[in-house]
Amino acid sequence: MKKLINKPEDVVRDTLLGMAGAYPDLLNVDVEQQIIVRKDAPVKNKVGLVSGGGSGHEPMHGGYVGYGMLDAACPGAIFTSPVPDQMLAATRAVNGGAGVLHIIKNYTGDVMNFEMAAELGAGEGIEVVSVVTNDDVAVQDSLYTAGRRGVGVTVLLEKIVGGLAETGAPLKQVAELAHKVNSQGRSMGMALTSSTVPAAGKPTFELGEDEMEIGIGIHGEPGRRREKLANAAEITEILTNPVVDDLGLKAGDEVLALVNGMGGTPLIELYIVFNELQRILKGKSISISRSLVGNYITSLEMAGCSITLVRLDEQLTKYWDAPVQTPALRWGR
Amino acid sequence: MKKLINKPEDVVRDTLLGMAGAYPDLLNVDVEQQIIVRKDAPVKNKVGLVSGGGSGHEPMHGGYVGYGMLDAACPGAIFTSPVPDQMLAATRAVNGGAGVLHIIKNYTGDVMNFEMAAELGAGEGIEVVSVVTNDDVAVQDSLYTAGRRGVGVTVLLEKIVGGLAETGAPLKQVAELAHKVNSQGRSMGMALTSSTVPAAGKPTFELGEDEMEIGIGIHGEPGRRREKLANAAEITEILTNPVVDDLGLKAGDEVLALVNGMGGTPLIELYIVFNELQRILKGKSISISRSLVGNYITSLEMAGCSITLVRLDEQLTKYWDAPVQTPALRWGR
Amino acid sequence: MPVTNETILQWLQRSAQVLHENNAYLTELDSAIGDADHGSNMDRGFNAVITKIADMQEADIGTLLKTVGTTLVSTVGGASGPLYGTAFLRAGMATTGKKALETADIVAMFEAAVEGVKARGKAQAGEKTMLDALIPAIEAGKQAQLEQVDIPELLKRMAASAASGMQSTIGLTATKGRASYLGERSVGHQDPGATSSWLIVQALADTVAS
Amino acid sequence: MPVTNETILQWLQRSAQVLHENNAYLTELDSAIGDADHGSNMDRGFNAVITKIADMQEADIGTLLKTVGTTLVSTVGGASGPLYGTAFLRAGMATTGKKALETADIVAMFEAAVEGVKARGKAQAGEKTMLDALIPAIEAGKQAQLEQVDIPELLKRMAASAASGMQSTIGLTATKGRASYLGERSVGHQDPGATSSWLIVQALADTVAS
Ligand SMILES: Nc1ncnc2c1ncn2[C@@H]1O[C@H](COP(=O)(O)OP(=O)(O)O)[C@@H](O)[C@H]1O
Ligand SMILES: Nc1ncnc2c1ncn2[C@@H]1O[C@H](COP(=O)(O)OP(=O)(O)O)[C@@H](O)[C@H]1O
Ligand SMILES: [Mg+2]
Ligand SMILES: [Mg+2]
Ligand SMILES: [Mg+2]
Ligand SMILES: [Mg+2]
Repeated sequence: MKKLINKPEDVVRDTLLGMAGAYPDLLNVDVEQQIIVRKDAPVKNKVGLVSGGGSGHEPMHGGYVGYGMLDAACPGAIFTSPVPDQMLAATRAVNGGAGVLHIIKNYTGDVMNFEMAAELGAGEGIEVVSVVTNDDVAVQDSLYTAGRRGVGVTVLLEKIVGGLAETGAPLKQVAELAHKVNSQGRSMGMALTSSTVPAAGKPTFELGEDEMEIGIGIHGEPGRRREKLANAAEITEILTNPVVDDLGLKAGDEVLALVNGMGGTPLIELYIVFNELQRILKGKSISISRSLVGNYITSLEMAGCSITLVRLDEQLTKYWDAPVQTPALRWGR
Repeated sequence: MKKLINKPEDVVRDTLLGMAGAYPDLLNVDVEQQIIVRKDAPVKNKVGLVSGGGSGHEPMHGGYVGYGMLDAACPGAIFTSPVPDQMLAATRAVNGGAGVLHIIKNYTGDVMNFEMAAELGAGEGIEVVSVVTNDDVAVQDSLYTAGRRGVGVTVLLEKIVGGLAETGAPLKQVAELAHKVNSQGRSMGMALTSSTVPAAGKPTFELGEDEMEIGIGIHGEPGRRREKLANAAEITEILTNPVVDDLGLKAGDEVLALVNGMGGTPLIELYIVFNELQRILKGKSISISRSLVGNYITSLEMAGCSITLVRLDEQLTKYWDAPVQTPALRWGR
Repeated sequence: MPVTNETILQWLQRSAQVLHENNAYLTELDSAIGDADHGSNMDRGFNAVITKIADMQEADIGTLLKTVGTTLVSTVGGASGPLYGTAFLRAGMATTGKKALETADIVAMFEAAVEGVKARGKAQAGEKTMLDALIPAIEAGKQAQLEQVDIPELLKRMAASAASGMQSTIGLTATKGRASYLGERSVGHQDPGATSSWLIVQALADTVAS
Repeated sequence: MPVTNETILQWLQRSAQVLHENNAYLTELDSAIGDADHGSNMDRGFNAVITKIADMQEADIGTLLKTVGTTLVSTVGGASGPLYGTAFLRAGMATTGKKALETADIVAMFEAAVEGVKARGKAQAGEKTMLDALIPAIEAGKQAQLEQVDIPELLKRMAASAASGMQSTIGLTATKGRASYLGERSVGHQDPGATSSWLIVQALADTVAS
């Protein structure tokens, strides 16, 4: 295992200390309670946005804390959902009197831990509403299974919903927009290499020089199927078509497109994938009116990428464009 | 070789097409001439800032084109200096009447090609001044060798000098500030893995599971020496101490610190390195008053990092803080 | 001879030790069909438990087990944190105030724990989870209770059933938890949570036997 | 028999072919002490040259070589682009208007080229660069001229000296170009630019011999 770390058990703590030093003007990092909170929290009469999940997905979620996006993030151990104590501490810290929205990626662990935190928060008289993202079309949605994973849409949702929350909109409306963004977005991902969980010390799976995994999530797990390595054009087709189909995108639709790197893939390759994506969508008369290319929801040092499309309308575009000032996303201020 | 590309010979073209689509509001990308130009170029009476170098270092330099930073970038083939034709075309495109500054990283190829372009530009009556960055303390500076490489300082210089150029300052003053930033900055880098040049198809060097390269540049080349793998704290010491010594940093000095990933190292590890850096500098009573943590000057998918420190004064801080709006760096607008 | 609070303390210590020893093994199982963290999750949690209960020699079993539950909830995270946390919390509620457990208490304690896991995780038998070790264990426990065997024998049978339940997960397709994302590819691998469940039940059987 | 413009065209074509065949080899040499691009740089450049000179059967040698120079400058990049570009530009200037080269012209052409490389790259013999192939070649050429050997023999000797100069780079420590960053670690590796220089000189010798 080759990593720029000290001890595996110190990874999260060292990261939080690093973030605290890197963004003293934006973040309050509570290393003891393992939460990252917006500097000016709680913002009075603003709905507090809390998200969280295992570490190893940086910049998600800690990098999205700040004006116009999240009010707090709770990072768990690597690939491990945080515990209810963190979520409760974060919920308390960002409650400005207008209630708190929990943004949860659909994983059994995340859902259960947030559930317990919400119960505890409600017990303290804090109004908490939860929204669960489940945009990964690689996994079939079913009432009888754990359902789809929450992946790339989560980042875009945090930005868009953060934009609305900043206007002072009530919790109900903020939650509604969150559900809407989730319903309008889909994702699919692939891996060229495995990642290595520090505590495990070796790659989660082995992949041959001419193989790739299609339909991966963000926890370094193998995907839905293993295929022969293909080029960027073919890979982009494999990822884009199920997203377009499942979302029912039609000619004339406008989308926000995220080409996301899994952590170990350099930007140059993501631009190449973005170029293939725009070619494919152009062929379907779908226009990319907003886009994001980079490492936004990662899986440690995994090489690979995911594609997320969100169908845009006036409202979504407006709040996507609204100012944001976080470590990882910033514009308009 | 596992990469999200089509054919090796199409990598730069496909990347440029991707960037053109991703930043239609910021950039004019001329795929034929292989140059990336600020949307509103030439800006009248503003010194035009042109940089360039081999591709494979993304987001450098194309990602730094825009308000408050570069006016144009010329990407060469992977790890290969661009040709004078590109530089000349870029120089023409950004000449708003106040002259053009060429920002050149100190590599024999870059220096010679820019030299030829400057001669051609002068022949057309465009006033061109060049500044060469050479901040890599891994390489000993000597009149009898090719001298030090230009690495991380280049990014910080482009931002700071871009801030001054935006005020309409004359070419002489802009060039002076560029020399000043270069003289106040030093860097050192290391690699955990090699990168693979697409056309070569295999890693440039082999490194054992328990080895690392110290004193690398940004072209995937081996470093000054091979050492036994160490932890983040030790690695950060190895990189920081020569930088501090060579720059002659003293207690009370303020610095801008860049912890830069080489492309394949995830952000979480860079935060850990940043934490070690702040610990080390604190021990020397040097304060980090500005910082940047992320992948800013990369070497394809190489895993590893570099550390750059620039001694700050009021002037440098002011132009570092000035608004910037490029694909990769954005604040204040 | 009933199971005393002292036995329970020993059980928890033995569990912590066994989980620590099997950290790499559990993570390896989780690598195949999950995210390679089950070993470190359980190790971290039971390590915290050991610290927490260090001075609880006088506590009753209910208090002990509830402390284990809240500690696991607060330190494990992931799916296993709330699940094992709820299991121990419910086990603690079923044994409130007791300093010794008879056969019926033991069966009731496990039944409460398993019901807690079912409720928290909304899963049932056959979904390739820890329930596939725990449900056979509790069934074996009830049967043993009917047959009026002694406590060591009852726990031995529960552990044996947990073990074969755990092995049965190899043939199952996961429909809950992270392994469900793999669909058919989850077949052929033993579930990590079923394995840690067996280790914990086995630890009790071994504690009582020795 | 003098070297005609037709011979020069054949030489350029042969050079392009040889550099293409040695693309991977040159890149491998550049991987050891540089950035793994010398093979593709030379291949890209000479491929462009071939296209550019396709219709230049009637051109004089000076025009031909200057076209090669500007094409290399415009398509190669890196260190080798300006260096080889300047070399061919200067060679073209030394042969302006000529349709045939005698022994003295050939020596003068190479001398101009090598002086161009020295001026552009600010390097000299012994720095582990292409000059370590080119300088011995031109020295052998001058010596052969004194000995009044015929052109094929002169070029054969130049190529042989380029080859041994190239081999001598293995023992040298680089002080110019990218390999200089490696310091002592550059020793033991053959310089890629010296190798491509030898290939080009050898291509001329082979063209004239056949
Ligand atoms: N809904 C569920 N009900 C019961 N057990 C479950 C459920 N989901 C997951 N599990 C168990 O949890 C185990 C995984 O735990 P762990 O790896 O610690 O958490 P995570 O899956 O969040 O990484 C699985 O092996 C399975 O036995
Ligand atoms: N200053 C110099 N003078 C002469 N030749 C040089 C000089 N610098 C580099 N070279 C030659 O250029 C070769 C490398 O060319 P290439 O790999 O194409 O460019 P780059 O080094 O920019 O990647 C070296 O092997 C060396 O022979
Ligand atoms: Mg997990
Ligand atoms: Mg090069
Ligand atoms: Mg797991
Ligand atoms: Mg090279």
